[in-house]
Amino acid sequence: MSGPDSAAVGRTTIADRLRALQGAALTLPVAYGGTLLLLLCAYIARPALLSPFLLLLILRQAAPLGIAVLGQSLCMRVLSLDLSFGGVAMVVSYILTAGMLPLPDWLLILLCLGVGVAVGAVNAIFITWLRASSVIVTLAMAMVLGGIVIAFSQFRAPGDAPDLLRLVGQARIGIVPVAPFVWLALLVPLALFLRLSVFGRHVDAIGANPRAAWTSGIPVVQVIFTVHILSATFAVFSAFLLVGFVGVGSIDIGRDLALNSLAAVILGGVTFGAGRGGVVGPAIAAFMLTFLFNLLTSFGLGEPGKLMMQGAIVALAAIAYTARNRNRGIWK
Amino acid sequence: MTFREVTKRFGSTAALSAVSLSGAAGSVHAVTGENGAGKSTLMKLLAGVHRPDEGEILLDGGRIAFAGPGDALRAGISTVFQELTLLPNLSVAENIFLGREPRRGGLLDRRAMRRAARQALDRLGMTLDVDTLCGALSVAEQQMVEIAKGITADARVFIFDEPTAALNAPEIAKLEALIGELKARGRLVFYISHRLDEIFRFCDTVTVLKDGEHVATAPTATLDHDRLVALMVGRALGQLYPPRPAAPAAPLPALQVEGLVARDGMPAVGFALMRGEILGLAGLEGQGQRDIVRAMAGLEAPSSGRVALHRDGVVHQLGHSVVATSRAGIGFVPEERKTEGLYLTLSIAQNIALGLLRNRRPWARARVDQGRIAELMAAMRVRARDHRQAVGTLSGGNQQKVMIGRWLAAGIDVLLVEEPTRGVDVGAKSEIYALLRDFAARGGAVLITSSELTEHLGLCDRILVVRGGAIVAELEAASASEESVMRHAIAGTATAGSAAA
Amino acid sequence: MSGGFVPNLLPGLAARRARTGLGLVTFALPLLFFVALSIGAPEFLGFANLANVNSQITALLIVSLGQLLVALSAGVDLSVGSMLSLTSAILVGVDPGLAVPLALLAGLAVGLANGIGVAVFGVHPLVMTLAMMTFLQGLALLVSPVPGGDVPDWLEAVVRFDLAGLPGAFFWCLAVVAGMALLLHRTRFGLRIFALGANAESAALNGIAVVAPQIACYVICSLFAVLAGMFLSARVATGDPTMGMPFALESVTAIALGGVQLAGGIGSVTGVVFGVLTLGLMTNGMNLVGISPFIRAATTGVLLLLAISLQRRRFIGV
Amino acid sequence: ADEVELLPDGLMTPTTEEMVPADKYKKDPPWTIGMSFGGVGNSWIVQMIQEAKYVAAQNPKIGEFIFVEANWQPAKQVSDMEDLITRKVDALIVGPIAFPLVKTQVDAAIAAGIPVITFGVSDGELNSTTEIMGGGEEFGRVGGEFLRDKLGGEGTVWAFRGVAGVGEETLRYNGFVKSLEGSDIKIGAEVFGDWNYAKGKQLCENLVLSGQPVDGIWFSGAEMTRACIDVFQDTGKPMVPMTGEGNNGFLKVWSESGIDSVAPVFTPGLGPAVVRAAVALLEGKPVYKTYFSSPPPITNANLSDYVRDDLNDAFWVPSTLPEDEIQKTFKR
Ligand SMILES: Nc1ncnc2c1ncn2[C@@H]1O[C@H](COP(=O)(O)OP(=O)(O)OP(=O)(O)O)[C@@H](O)[C@H]1O
Ligand SMILES: Nc1ncnc2c1ncn2[C@@H]1O[C@H](COP(=O)(O)OP(=O)(O)OP(=O)(O)O)[C@@H](O)[C@H]1O
Ligand SMILES: [Mg+2]
Ligand SMILES: [Mg+2]
Repeated sequence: MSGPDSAAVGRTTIADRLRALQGAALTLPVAYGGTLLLLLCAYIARPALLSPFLLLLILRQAAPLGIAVLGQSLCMRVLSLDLSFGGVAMVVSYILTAGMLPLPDWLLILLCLGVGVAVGAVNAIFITWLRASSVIVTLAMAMVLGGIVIAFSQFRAPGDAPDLLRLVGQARIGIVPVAPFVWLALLVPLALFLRLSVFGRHVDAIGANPRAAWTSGIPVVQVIFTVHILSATFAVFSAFLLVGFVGVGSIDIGRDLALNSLAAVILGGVTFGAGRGGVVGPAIAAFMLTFLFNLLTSFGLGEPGKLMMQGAIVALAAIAYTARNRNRGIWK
Repeated sequence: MTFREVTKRFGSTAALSAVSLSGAAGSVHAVTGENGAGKSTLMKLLAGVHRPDEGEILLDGGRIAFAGPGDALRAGISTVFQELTLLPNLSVAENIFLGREPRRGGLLDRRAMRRAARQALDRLGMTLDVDTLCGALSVAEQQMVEIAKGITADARVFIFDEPTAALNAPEIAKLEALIGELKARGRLVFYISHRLDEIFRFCDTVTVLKDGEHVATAPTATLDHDRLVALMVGRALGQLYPPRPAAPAAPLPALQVEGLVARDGMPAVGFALMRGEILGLAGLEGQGQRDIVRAMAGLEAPSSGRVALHRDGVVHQLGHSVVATSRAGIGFVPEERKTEGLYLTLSIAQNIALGLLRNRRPWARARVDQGRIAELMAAMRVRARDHRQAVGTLSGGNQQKVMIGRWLAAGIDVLLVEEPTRGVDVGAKSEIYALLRDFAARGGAVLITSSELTEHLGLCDRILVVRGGAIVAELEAASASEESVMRHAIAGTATAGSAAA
Repeated sequence: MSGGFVPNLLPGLAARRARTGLGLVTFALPLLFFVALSIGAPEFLGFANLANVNSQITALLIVSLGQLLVALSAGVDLSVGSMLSLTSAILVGVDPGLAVPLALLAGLAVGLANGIGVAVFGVHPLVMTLAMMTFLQGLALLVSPVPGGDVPDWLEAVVRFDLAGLPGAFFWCLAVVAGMALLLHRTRFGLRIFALGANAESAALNGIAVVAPQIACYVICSLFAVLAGMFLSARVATGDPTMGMPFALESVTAIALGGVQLAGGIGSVTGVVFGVLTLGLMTNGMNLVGISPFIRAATTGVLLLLAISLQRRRFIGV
Repeated sequence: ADEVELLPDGLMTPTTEEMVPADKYKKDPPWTIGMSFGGVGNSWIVQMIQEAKYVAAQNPKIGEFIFVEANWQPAKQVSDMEDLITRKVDALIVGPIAFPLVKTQVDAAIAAGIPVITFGVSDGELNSTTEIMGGGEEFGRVGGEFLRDKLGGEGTVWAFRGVAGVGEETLRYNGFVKSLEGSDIKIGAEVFGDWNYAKGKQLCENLVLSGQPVDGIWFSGAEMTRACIDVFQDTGKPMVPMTGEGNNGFLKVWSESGIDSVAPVFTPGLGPAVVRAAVALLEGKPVYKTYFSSPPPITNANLSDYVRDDLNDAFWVPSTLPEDEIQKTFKR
């Protein structure tokens, strides 16, 4: 009897290990699988999209979204949201390209960053001190910022982007565009900082239970302040790349940034209120969404078909992901 | 009603292994055991929350399989869960009748609901307004409403999972009477408690679980306190409370409270908390102990008054913010561990590590000594799969240990604890007491509030009795008795004006 | 931050307010607008203008009441705008006899899909409904690519009638408000939505079903969006596949102005009515006072920030 | 009769014999004139509005000129018109998102004795007093015939459309499609670029990247052509014939790159035209029922007459503004 028994033990441990491995794979954010699937689709239907040159260009297109996603994911990790990205992008685009301020380019760029910090701080004041809903505060902020730009510009299209940003937005080293490096240059330090610092632990704590974080003396207000300031600053960087890429100012630049970043963050595995979520998952998701837009455009479905596919794919990806992880809930 | 060989696993932990048990109508059946022994899990099988992996549950000889708590309720099983399940945004009446709201003509009959709720509260001797939202109630009041909810159900089996963890003696007496009534009406009652005296007072039979396994079932009459403890803990337990050290000749103050008016309309209080001592704030439920402690912790801005921390001969006035008090070295352990205390989705290690990181700057490296965490877990005897287990999946008592452990790891001077051993088994209780005593002995100071009078008497050095928000008496714990504390705590009997300075 | 979390002890009235989310500002703000406009714009108090305001806010009110239900269940539905657009497209894009049943059927299907995605599969409501919003917008453009076409006559008649001198929109408002108030405050279903929105886990331990009612919330919300689509299409007398676009965010804004908490379990029909009124008066007021379109967006934003900052909710949150 | 000249230089011609009876809407000045427009968001509309406002401001008989825009929201446009009628404007100008949307309000205004000048030709769908337009099918046809000519009647073209669901956009597209009838040209891809540089650039890049064949591109106007030229240049793809519009930014790129193109003329002078029509009605002067502006397109041959190197990219030709106004707003 002992023979089969011990074999059974051996089998279960291997099976256990397999199950653990499978478990780990299953807990990967949906963006990983989704990206693979899309690449596969492209391989079958539109192999042209998979040439390194084009993949790199898509990566460049994804960079602004990817940077915005960094901010959004930070916000969501402390149970907040930032929907003001569009407004920030408009202001940045206007400051940089309208030529209303006779300042050198580098000063304009600094000014934009200052505006980002200010916007983040104002968002945070409303959200923490006045305890207003972050959805409404940041939406209203987007309205105010966009409105200010409209009031100043009277919808006149502004002029050209600063050369430095055009360079960053459009330049390539060989076939490799520069923009993704800006993305990486922001992503890597942020990921490391969140992983290694006390600040990162505080973010996790607030995400898991803000009330407990508060009663145990974690500086909740400061953390949320920092998060929102970072988020708005990332939005500024995102707008830099957008403006640089487009090359000229545009009134409704970055209009989809807020909602797309939201989708990317959630597809990237950051969940509200679980104190979970990395930085890499959302980044992959940003690439996935951009790739999806390209793929759908290349199918030439027309607007209706494109929108329907886009919606269906995001929904199905999310369902597939959460359905797999269903039995991790409380109800068994 | 019978459990036959039920087994329940959560991932790789077996919360219950092949437990069999039966209870007869018209009896009160106690289930006891250490924290994490599987008591709540066993009851949740019956309440339809979990389904057994193996084995079966029989009710009146028929096998039951509930899809959810609703099914169990409909089958006549009423449960008061260990975790409070009241909805904060529903009124007392609505909470009591949630799931079985009276209707008239298809619409809610709020009048009938309030009337019936009123009656249920009357049976418990409570004078709460049935329209109050439950979010505005204290934990003890919420617990009483839970009991009211459980008792008004028209059920055959009643489950009470640690209903008295937050209750005082008078309320426990009310519950005892009600359970007596249920028994007389031929109902089966399962009763879980870590307060062994209650088991001997209320219950006919007692079942002991240990590590998910059935240890013994016996009539309470055949057991005594020590034998029951031995069954639970698996060893004889020595002294529950650690010995009190001799009072130092010239005690140093740790916290000085002056003219503190915790909330508008409350009297001012003033007292000193000494280094090396454990001080108790005793009194009946809702007399203001909670407000005083929370004002001291900086959670709520007091109307007036000052709290000063003395360290190394220097006096630090404390601002009214939790961030400031915790940075100054004061820790606060709230009574509601689920909502205010713990990060349920984070692991044990992460919860404790957040304590270790208390005073570090945000940009500092968050490296913590994993050995220290393991040490603490061992010292507190946290029963868990490993340090990566999410705190939310621990048993109630083990959660309490993690919460206290987090502060003990944080290198603080003063610990303000609401209900230090809420829901903790006797074995773990003595461990927590020892840890608190040890903390004090090493120069710390501890202030506790507790609904268990014996805890004040056994653990504390000094007891301040609070009534109507004022400190009406200061007693040496060594010489105090339950009677002497109660005399001061109940209005009218104590001579007024004996307030401590 | 001593004010970070308000104590657990709220005496009577304040406690009740804790469930409705109503605050002084909820009422004061529209009232303030009302008074200011009565003084500042001579045409404002005219019957014709008040009737206009009434008609202008009706669609948003209907959508927002649906949104309220979903918000109470701790969700959010961003697809309401596209659902409204789709309704409008269907009304003019298919056989007139089939249009209304088909629109209702679409509402049912969309609500079920949203609800099942959120309640059964556990997808975050923002993602689920955002995806649905995109999908439905595409579908609407497919059904009827450009604005135009005729809304069934009977529907126009049902929307654009006058009774006792009052515009039809008034009765629509009355009906949906009464219906939702009845559902929320006088039925078991309503009470249970408050319960499961506050804490689904606790609600389930109390023995009430949590999945089906949550799905029901999304279904009702979608159906309300269909209703709003029918109203709006009949009001403008034609279909438009992008008609609903602004409604997703506006409805969320309106309920937030009305004190509804997106975290669930807190809100009231009264609050939503006042929230919608606030937004409606803002738009109408700006037209009457003649605020330049170039500073309108900024003005709306500032007013919103002002309104929201006066609410001072109990907890920090979304 | 002394005919009212709405625009000089043959930019505008009546298209019916039918006239509004003189004196029908005659009123004593000062007048309040209200204008409800579907939305703004590109520089053509902005310039058109600016020109309208300029004309209104120059006319001492116009006491107040109220401009409201609906942000492309049908419900808002209906509300806007209701509010204008409630304010008892003396004349109502409406640039509808779509004709059927505003039918009720137009009827209401007419019933209230307010003349309605419609920015568009509704072919009797609306009961407007007078209707004034340019572009439309003619605009699309000019571009289509140019491509048909250049491609020799066969090949694959892409169509860059404007904002989905806007009436004028549909007209242009229909004109384009009609002009291809009977040829072997097929539309390989069709996208909605919202008449916007940034979005046009992204879409064009997507299409180019996915390797779709293309022999020519039709644009529904505005700034999308310039975006596409930039993309072709960036990616080093050989230029194909593209249609444009009378936008200075495009004209500059056109004259520099020397590509083959054509630019249908859609003058921002339509703004002043509708204001002048309103004035004429209120003065009791005779006005035709409909006017249309379809001047000959700009071609490679007469390009140099239009391009203005001293002005910025947001300038549209031909403009009715006096030179000093132009210099003030559009100086580089
Ligand atoms: N949802 C869950 N997921 C994983 N493990 C669980 C879950 N619920 C309970 N457990 C584990 O099952 C064991 C038994 O827990 P249970 O709550 O039944 O203990 P208990 O006897 O009620 O303890 P206490 O006296 O502390 O309340 C514990 O080890 C606990 O960690
Ligand atoms: N999907 C739904 N949509 C709208 N209202 C609903 C829905 N489901 C239930 N309700 C309403 O909620 C209330 C409670 O219904 P439910 O069927 O849950 O009660 P119940 O607990 O089963 O009561 P009983 O046991 O008396 O049948 C009813 O008034 C019903 O009208
Ligand atoms: Mg338990
Ligand atoms: Mg029923």
